[in-house]
Amino acid sequence: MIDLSVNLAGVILSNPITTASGTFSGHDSGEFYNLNELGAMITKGVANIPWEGNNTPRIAETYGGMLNSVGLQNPGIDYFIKHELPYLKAFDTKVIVNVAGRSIEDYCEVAEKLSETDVDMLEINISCPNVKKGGIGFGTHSEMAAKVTKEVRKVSKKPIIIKLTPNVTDITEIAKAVEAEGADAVSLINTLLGMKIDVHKRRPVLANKMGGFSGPAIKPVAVRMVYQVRRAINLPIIGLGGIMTGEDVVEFIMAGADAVSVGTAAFANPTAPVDIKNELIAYMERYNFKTLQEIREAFID
Amino acid sequence: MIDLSVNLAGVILSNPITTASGTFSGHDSGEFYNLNELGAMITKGVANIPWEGNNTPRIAETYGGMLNSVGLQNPGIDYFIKHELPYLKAFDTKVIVNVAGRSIEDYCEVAEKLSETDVDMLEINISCPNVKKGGIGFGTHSEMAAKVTKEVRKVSKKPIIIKLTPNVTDITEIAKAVEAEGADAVSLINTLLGMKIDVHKRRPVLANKMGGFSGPAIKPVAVRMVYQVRRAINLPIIGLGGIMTGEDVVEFIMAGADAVSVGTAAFANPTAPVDIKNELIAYMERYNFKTLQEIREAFID
Amino acid sequence: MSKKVAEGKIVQHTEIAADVYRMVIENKEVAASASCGQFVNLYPRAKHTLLPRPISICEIGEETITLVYGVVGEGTKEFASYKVGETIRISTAVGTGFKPQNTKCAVLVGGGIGVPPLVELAKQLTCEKVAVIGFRDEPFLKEELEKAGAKVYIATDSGKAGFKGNVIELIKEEGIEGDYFYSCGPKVMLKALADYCMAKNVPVQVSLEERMGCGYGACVGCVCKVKESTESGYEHKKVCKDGPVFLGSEVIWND
Amino acid sequence: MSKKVAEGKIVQHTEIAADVYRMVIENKEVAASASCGQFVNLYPRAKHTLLPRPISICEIGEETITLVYGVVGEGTKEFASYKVGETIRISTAVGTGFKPQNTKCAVLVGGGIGVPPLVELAKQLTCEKVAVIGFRDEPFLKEELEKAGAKVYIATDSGKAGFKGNVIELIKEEGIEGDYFYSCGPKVMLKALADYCMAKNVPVQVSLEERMGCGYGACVGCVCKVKESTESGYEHKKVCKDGPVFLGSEVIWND
Ligand SMILES: Cc1cc2nc3c(=O)[nH]c(=O)nc-3n(C[C@H](O)[C@H](O)[C@H](O)COP(=O)(O)OP(=O)(O)OC[C@H]3O[C@@H](n4cnc5c(N)ncnc54)[C@H](O)[C@@H]3O)c2cc1C
Ligand SMILES: Cc1cc2nc3c(=O)[nH]c(=O)nc-3n(C[C@H](O)[C@H](O)[C@H](O)COP(=O)(O)OP(=O)(O)OC[C@H]3O[C@@H](n4cnc5c(N)ncnc54)[C@H](O)[C@@H]3O)c2cc1C
Ligand SMILES: Cc1cc2nc3c(=O)[nH]c(=O)nc-3n(C[C@H](O)[C@H](O)[C@H](O)COP(=O)(O)O)c2cc1C
Ligand SMILES: Cc1cc2nc3c(=O)[nH]c(=O)nc-3n(C[C@H](O)[C@H](O)[C@H](O)COP(=O)(O)O)c2cc1C
Ligand code: FES
Ligand code: FES
Repeated sequence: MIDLSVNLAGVILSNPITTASGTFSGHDSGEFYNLNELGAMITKGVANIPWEGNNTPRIAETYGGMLNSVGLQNPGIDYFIKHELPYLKAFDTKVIVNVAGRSIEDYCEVAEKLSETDVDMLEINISCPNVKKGGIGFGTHSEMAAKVTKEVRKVSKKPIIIKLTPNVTDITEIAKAVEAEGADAVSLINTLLGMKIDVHKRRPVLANKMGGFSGPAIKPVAVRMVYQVRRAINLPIIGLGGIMTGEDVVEFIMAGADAVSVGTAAFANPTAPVDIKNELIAYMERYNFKTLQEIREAFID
Repeated sequence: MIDLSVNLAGVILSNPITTASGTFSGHDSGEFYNLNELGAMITKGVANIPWEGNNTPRIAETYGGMLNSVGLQNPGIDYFIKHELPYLKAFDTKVIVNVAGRSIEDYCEVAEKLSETDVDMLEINISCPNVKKGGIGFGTHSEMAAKVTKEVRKVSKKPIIIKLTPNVTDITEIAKAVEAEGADAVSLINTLLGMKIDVHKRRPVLANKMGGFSGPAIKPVAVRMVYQVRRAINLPIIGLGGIMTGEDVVEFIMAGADAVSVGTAAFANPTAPVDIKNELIAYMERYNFKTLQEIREAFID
Repeated sequence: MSKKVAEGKIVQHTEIAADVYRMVIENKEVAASASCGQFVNLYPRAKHTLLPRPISICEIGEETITLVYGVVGEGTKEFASYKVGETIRISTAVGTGFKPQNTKCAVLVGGGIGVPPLVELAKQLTCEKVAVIGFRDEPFLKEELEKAGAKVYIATDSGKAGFKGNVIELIKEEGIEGDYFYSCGPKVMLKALADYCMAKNVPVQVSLEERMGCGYGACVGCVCKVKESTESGYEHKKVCKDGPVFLGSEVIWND
Repeated sequence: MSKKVAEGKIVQHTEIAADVYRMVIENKEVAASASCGQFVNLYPRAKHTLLPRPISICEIGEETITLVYGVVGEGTKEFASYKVGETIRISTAVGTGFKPQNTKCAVLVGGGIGVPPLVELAKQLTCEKVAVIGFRDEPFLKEELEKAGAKVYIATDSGKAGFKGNVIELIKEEGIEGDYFYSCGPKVMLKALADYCMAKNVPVQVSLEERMGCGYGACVGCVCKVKESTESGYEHKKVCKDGPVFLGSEVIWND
């Protein structure tokens, strides 16, 4: 019997497949597959107040990837807790709420409010490249990353995952800083910062000019960073960035991830999270792996 | 009549197409197309003494891209000047020599020796991720980048292009630092740092584990960085990273590049530099552009 | 779990104008899911093109749907290469389509590659109907609209066929009147028509286009601004789910 | 400018063993450029797979070349789907191949998907020749080697056909002798054979495999270590240009 379970800072996921923040909606993704199949649902970023997000176009396709500049459009934490959370909690899987903020106080306010609910974990997004104030700034400087972690850790009654940005010179430095301040886990990577120009219209494709770059194109960067961070800190890692297949999941696990998130893949194929989970099981059966830990240990570094 | 010429720090290229360092060999690329078609040939990195490079495998394919860990294998500057340069100089195009080093002294020694030859420009690679000593370290810290630039500038009688790495939090900071110390131009981007794991062999594909990530997958990062650097400094820019088509060249020019380099594309198609040049001309004819400057000015920021 | 991506069988595929193709796809589930003004997502097989291509449903049959699409980029170029008998990756119908109102006289206004969804709409409207359709150069779907009982007026930018000019000009020129408008086409046209209808005080349903990430409501990539009594005076609604069809009067156009 | 990438026409394409295909490609220039032990680069059309796939030349005809390849990953899977009549993107021949030496008795040692280049070599060697070929399970190209005049010995790991064991064991078992060896196959086999030949003091030409970037000498991705009187005792030589064939005695194996 294969055991896919994962212990993420004390929270037990039935399997390592989670949904990357911003690429999943309970209602809409749930039209395509049974949400109970997921190890956890990670929600779109939620802030203390409603955010309108950026102007359109917000999406551009690139070679093997895509750009988005959604800009964390969200209805605010109060609406979320009242109207969206109950729906999610009805499923037999874990709920991880992705938290957005423009200031440390913003993050803390959301974390405090969520602490009074039955969500399982918080994922603190200090790395979104699509908001002008805060966001990216927190994730690219160790001191700021440490500070956010410290303050949110103080007020949160839930385990906190800090989501790291790849747009830095040395990601291990940031990872160490958030570990030192009490993060319970880290997730990486958020999107790279990218840009596309329409040479016929002669302007950037995105209204916001630059956007977050995701999809299979970026996987080599993500695997590298998970590998580096695994060797720098002891916290559990959620690995993501370009996962399209079960073998991609194995790649992240071998690099050092405890769980993974599937993002852009769910645009190319709405049932990707479940298909990928089944491919992971097929890989494990083929090589007779019984647990994820065995996969990790099979890696020859 | 279309005028494709480019003035790069006083050196006039007949057209903007150059060959990305490490993806071109005069003898071998010249088997596929007429080298005189190029705006300039940029050579593989050359160091003061011969370097053996890394163990194999040195190459891995990724989704829309590739990794390499060649590690700057090269025969050393003396051999280069004696045996390779005369061959290159026989062509009616410019010669730009890419310079590798493990210390500032290394760079200076090569620059001094090349100053006594008839090469047209030097491209100082402070950004190769594949060498342990130096290389990447110089490119990721403004002070070090500035220092290399300053010292090489002192000894070089040729214009120097500083080649920047994308593996940094803020590339404009590095660009400004090298501009301040007398760089004549910058080229960007070098490869991203990436990794791939073979889940069947259960080990990294590259003997060196991590490698330089190039190809069309990375283009959105390259375009974004050229766009950012163009708005931060006044030096000429050679833009590169994932160029596969003539329209990709236009994208870089609109983002702010003066010239471009074609790298990985020449692996997927050995005549890529010439094909891309012809596609650029076709684009210009279609929209009635007469010069590259007109393309740049047509961009609506 | 009411939605899925299926393999549809291509049973007809013809070029009906320069670079404009009509594809009839057989798949019971897809056909059963469809209503007028909705769209489907087509998934290219080439792995370097990841995102779905949204295409409006032009006609709905028992076991088939008909799409009409223009070749503009890599995805539609790939689709155009498919042969009859091959399969295509296609989603069941998505979005909120037209709400046919059987008023006295409906006016259907289409521009270029926005004309297709008007065909199924025309078929479902039992009232009197007029179609005013504009093209750059070469008209298509005229017969289909006529077969659906619409009186068809054509405008082309080049003047090659029908009226030389745009659809709004043609409407004014011909004095076309109606008590309900429906429209699909380029944003500039939709905006002009919405303004025109607003001035005339006739309702208009408009079908919008926007770049999509997921195509099914998960990514919030495809929004448009709809008037709302919020602080900013609007709310971002999803074109792929709340739309593509909105009331012209509620859309905020200028951004 | 003596090299090019051309469109070759596939005139035969058959599966000759499980997941092993024989493809005959018609293109005058490619055929004219080829010599034994060289390889060609095949270029997948799928855009997410960028790099050329090096495949040894198995046989050279007037206007055709024959390749035999195993399906191992995305590129070879794509090639396997090509039908007779379709074209394939193929380079003219590259690399430095076997140098046939007409000694008294040549021994050709091949392992699995390394057997193909031995066929053309056997055809060109006019001396006595023995082929010792090993497979995991299922042999192929036996008839072709026999037709080229070689006495063929077969080994399989599974023992399903011929001798159960590897080629070196088979050579010892059968007491196969020769005054010149040629080989292509997995590195472990080549190394063992080179050691064996060294001990016997017979020359051996070995064809190496390495991951390639360009496949034509530009990127220095595909090197192997060849003994040289440098400081380190070796030099990195390009498998795609200086090789794939080297003298067994000059290759440094252990890394
Ligand atoms: C609701 C809706 C209905 C549509 N119905 C039709 C129809 O019936 N017939 C038809 O010909 N076209 C229709 N379109 C436009 C059609 O989606 C695009 O022409 C198509 O996606 C272009 O794909 P491509 O790969 O050829 O172009 P590329 O430029 O290569 O596409 C790159 C990316 O941009 C997106 N994109 C490009 N153009 C558009 C566009 N105009 N709108 C939205 N996304 C775009 C693509 O989906 C893809 O993600 C509709 C669009 C929407 C939003
Ligand atoms: C000189 C030479 C001659 C060869 N001759 C033959 C032959 O005659 N018949 C045959 O079946 N195979 C031969 N091979 C091996 C063949 O190149 C690989 O099996 C093939 O490239 C795999 O491609 P893929 O896309 O199916 O695999 P993937 O694993 O998807 O390929 C990914 C990348 O790895 C490279 N790669 C994978 N396996 C190998 C390998 N063993 N050697 C080198 N590169 C590899 C691919 O070229 C590609 O760049 C030869 C290799 C070399 C170097
Ligand atoms: C449309 C879109 C919206 C996103 N929104 C968020 C978000 O709200 N919060 C967040 O932390 N990450 C967000 N991300 C980043 C993803 O969670 C993920 O880190 C990234 O896309 C890389 O994974 P992928 O390549 O599998 O998509 C978003 C990504 C996309 C494509
Ligand atoms: C095989 C290989 C070798 C390279 N060697 C060098 C080098 O010696 N010096 C250097 O500055 N850049 C080197 N590069 C980086 C390229 O010049 C270029 O910056 C990078 O590949 C991005 O461009 P591309 O996507 O068009 O390949 C190398 C790249 C590749 C793929
Ligand atoms: S395209 Fe993703 S929500 Fe509409
Ligand atoms: S593969 Fe590029 S030099 Fe051999």
